[in-house]
Amino acid sequence: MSSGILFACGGLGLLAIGIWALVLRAHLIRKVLAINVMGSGAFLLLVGAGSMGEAGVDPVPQAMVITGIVVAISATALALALVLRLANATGKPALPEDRERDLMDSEER
Amino acid sequence: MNTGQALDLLLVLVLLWVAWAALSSRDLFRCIVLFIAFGLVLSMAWVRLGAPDVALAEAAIGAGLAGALLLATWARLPGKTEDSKLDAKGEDDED
Amino acid sequence: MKTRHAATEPGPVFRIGLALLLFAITAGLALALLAEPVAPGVAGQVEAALGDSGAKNHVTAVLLNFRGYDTLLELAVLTSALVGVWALGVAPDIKETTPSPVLLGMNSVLIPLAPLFCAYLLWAGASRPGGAFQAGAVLAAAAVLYNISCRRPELRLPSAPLRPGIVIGLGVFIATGFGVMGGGRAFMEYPAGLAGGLILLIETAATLSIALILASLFVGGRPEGEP
Amino acid sequence: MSEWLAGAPWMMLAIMLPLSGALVAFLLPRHSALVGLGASLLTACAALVVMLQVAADGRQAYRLGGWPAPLGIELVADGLSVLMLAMTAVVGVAVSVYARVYLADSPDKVRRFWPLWLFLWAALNALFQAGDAFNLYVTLELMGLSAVALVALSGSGPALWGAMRYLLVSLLGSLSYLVGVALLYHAYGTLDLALLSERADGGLQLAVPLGAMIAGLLLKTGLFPFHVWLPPAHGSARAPVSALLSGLVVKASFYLLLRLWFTFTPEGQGVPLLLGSLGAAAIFWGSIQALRQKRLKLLVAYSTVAQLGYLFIAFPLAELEPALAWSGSVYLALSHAMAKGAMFLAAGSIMTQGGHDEIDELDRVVERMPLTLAAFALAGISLAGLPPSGGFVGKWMLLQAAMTQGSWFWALVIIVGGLLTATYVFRVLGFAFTKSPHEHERHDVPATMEWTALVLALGAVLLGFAAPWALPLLEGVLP
Repeated sequence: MSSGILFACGGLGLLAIGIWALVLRAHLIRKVLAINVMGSGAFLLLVGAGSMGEAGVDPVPQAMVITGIVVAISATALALALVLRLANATGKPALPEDRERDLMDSEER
Repeated sequence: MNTGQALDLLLVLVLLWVAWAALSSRDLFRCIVLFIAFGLVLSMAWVRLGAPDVALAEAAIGAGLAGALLLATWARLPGKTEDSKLDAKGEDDED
Repeated sequence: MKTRHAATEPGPVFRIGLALLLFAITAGLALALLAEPVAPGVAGQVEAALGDSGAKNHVTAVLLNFRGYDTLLELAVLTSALVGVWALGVAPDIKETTPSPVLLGMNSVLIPLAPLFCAYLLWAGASRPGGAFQAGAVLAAAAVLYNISCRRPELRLPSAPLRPGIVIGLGVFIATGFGVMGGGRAFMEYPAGLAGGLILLIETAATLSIALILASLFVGGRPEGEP
Repeated sequence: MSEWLAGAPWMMLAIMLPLSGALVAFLLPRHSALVGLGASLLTACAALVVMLQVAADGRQAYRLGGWPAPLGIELVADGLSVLMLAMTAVVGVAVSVYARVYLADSPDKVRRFWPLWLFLWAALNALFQAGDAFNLYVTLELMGLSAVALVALSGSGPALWGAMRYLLVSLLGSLSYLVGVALLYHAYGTLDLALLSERADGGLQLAVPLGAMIAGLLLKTGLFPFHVWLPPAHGSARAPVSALLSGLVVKASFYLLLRLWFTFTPEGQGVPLLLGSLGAAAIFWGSIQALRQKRLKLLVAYSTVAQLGYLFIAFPLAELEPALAWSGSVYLALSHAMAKGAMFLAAGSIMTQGGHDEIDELDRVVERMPLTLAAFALAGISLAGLPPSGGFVGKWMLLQAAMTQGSWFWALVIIVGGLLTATYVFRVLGFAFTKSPHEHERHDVPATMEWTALVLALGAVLLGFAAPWALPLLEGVLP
């Protein structure tokens, strides 16, 4: 099954897109989305690379990805709870150095 | 290149495009909805990779619950006027 | 407003630099990916040991037996995230809303179906796709649906059994790990004949905890009155 | 009975005891302090028994689930692991005793502190004994999430954004590590570190994943210039939490970096030189920033940035003098954990006493809390590397490694860094003896808090005498 390499490369693309957005977007929810996209890229790389050989489907990367998905939702939930507290405390869902930046919020326009 | 591989290529391209759109749209609500769509496309990718267990987990947790969490946080951000959007779009987590 | 933003946004030089850096990183990773693997994965060994694992589904066998310790720590991650969210403060309230009748109608069908689907996933996980995490997520999704379509938006879980429910998954996992240790067996070394039953026990407890934790994470804070 | 005790799987217990303790502490919030303290003592005992076992019989391994390595997961403890376990046990017990008193004024915070801290301890012990690359990823995440939640526990604005930034950095670092794990598994078909070390043959297949993992860990360790997240997080958390973060958590990612380095022994001189230079830059930048801080806890946090730099000086020096350089670096990590823990605890006592931590308003604090000031000064002695402290032993070994190979530049960095450290420590001590023009509120500080900091600081100084016993443990671990 040679599609593995295709998905693995797609995973690399997702990683790059995620880092790009993580660095450039100021809004914290967007940063959380970016981390999640990066995580999905890493998972795709794991399983995609695991199914590149002729040996058939390897269950170990799949188990690792299920573990990874649960870890990702845990981190996302904690991050979002923090974003909410931060936004309520400071009025803006952004880190202090980014408060003046364009948060690309609908009401910012 | 056979049909299966063409389909896979298409899937990867859609996946990258949805990810890009979810991270660059100016409307945060749209971003989150696109992110949920991203999770659903990704779970199709897991099916194509022969990983139905991962596909189920991705659809239920990665797209469904993460999406619900994101929408709830978005609705609770200060300065929101329409909280009802949360309910209008809450169905995305029923996978 | 616009001009002030423009002054603080990263400039084009920064963006081009970042793009080049990302291109280099991606290219490096791709080169490593395309190199010929030195050794195959452990798929063959999983296949060979599957008979003793107590599960017919390869992924379940890896998740709950061969690499069960990873799954145990992963449950700890999930639990610690909830403890962290609860430590941040009480749950924020959502303003009362009137959900659409379509949603209410759908929910009256979907919510009763969720426990059924959950039970199926849990039971199917031993031999077919499914398992504790998917089942727990479905149950949590039902709770979330109930939560947002209810006229009183707060998910009023009675707080007394909430904590035991949250820790029971990890608690049963650890207790089973210790429980099988007699007769020279290691932590979490399930006896071959009992493995299937023990895995189902662990998964059932884990499903309950995962559902409660995910639903509580959606609520976004500790219930009123919890310390 | 004693045979059964000796045969008990202490390595596994060192992880499962704090984990179970966290669950019980969460389940019984009203008794969490009691449960937490009990679990802390048990965990520390388990860790010390593991150390004694390794000291007596050498490397230990434990098969979880009874499955051998490539299929299952093995716990592994060698000399380096047990030194880290012991460091965690000593600092952990001190912080537990301190926190029980320090947080007593807000019972709710106590209840939230204990489960998180025990989760963190379980993650640390699991990380130090992990023999599996993916299992290490899970422990890294458990450590990161519980540490972030602990920072946010203080609830103040700066703590919240410190925690948020810390979380983003921590997740980015773990993901970078995970990408490395994915590529390693793809290339070598196993996640077991021992097997990976046998199969890894160099080339791009090894260099790229190793680079990704090391980059992620540098981010999590906070090496200059990736340190920007560190001072806000460490400086704004509650004092016991700061002690844990600065003393233990950054050491855990450094430990993992060393472990990977020892497992794969990458060749080439470019990366060690780069790491060493960044370490030197960290020493200067961190020290200068520490000198410029107005708040005591931020000064101590910037001091962490500087002292972490020392740990990386070993990389270029290990080229010719591996034994001296690595032992020096590990010993510095141990003594920094104790000294920095003591310093943050002392800073917490000072904050409790005066209600603030402005350095130039310390207002003759030495008269009111001589024990705490003694703790701060003793910890400062170890940080600056004066004999007979543990810091002295570590820096002396690094210095020796530099001198024997004639690397005067590194020797100079080590010496100047020590002088800078002494300067910022004395700056604090100076204000502690000076009367401030303003009046400040004064509160009583429980004696337990003062004594815990002092005992930990004394430990950091006396650690110098433990070197003849501790350093042989590292034989056979270092490349």
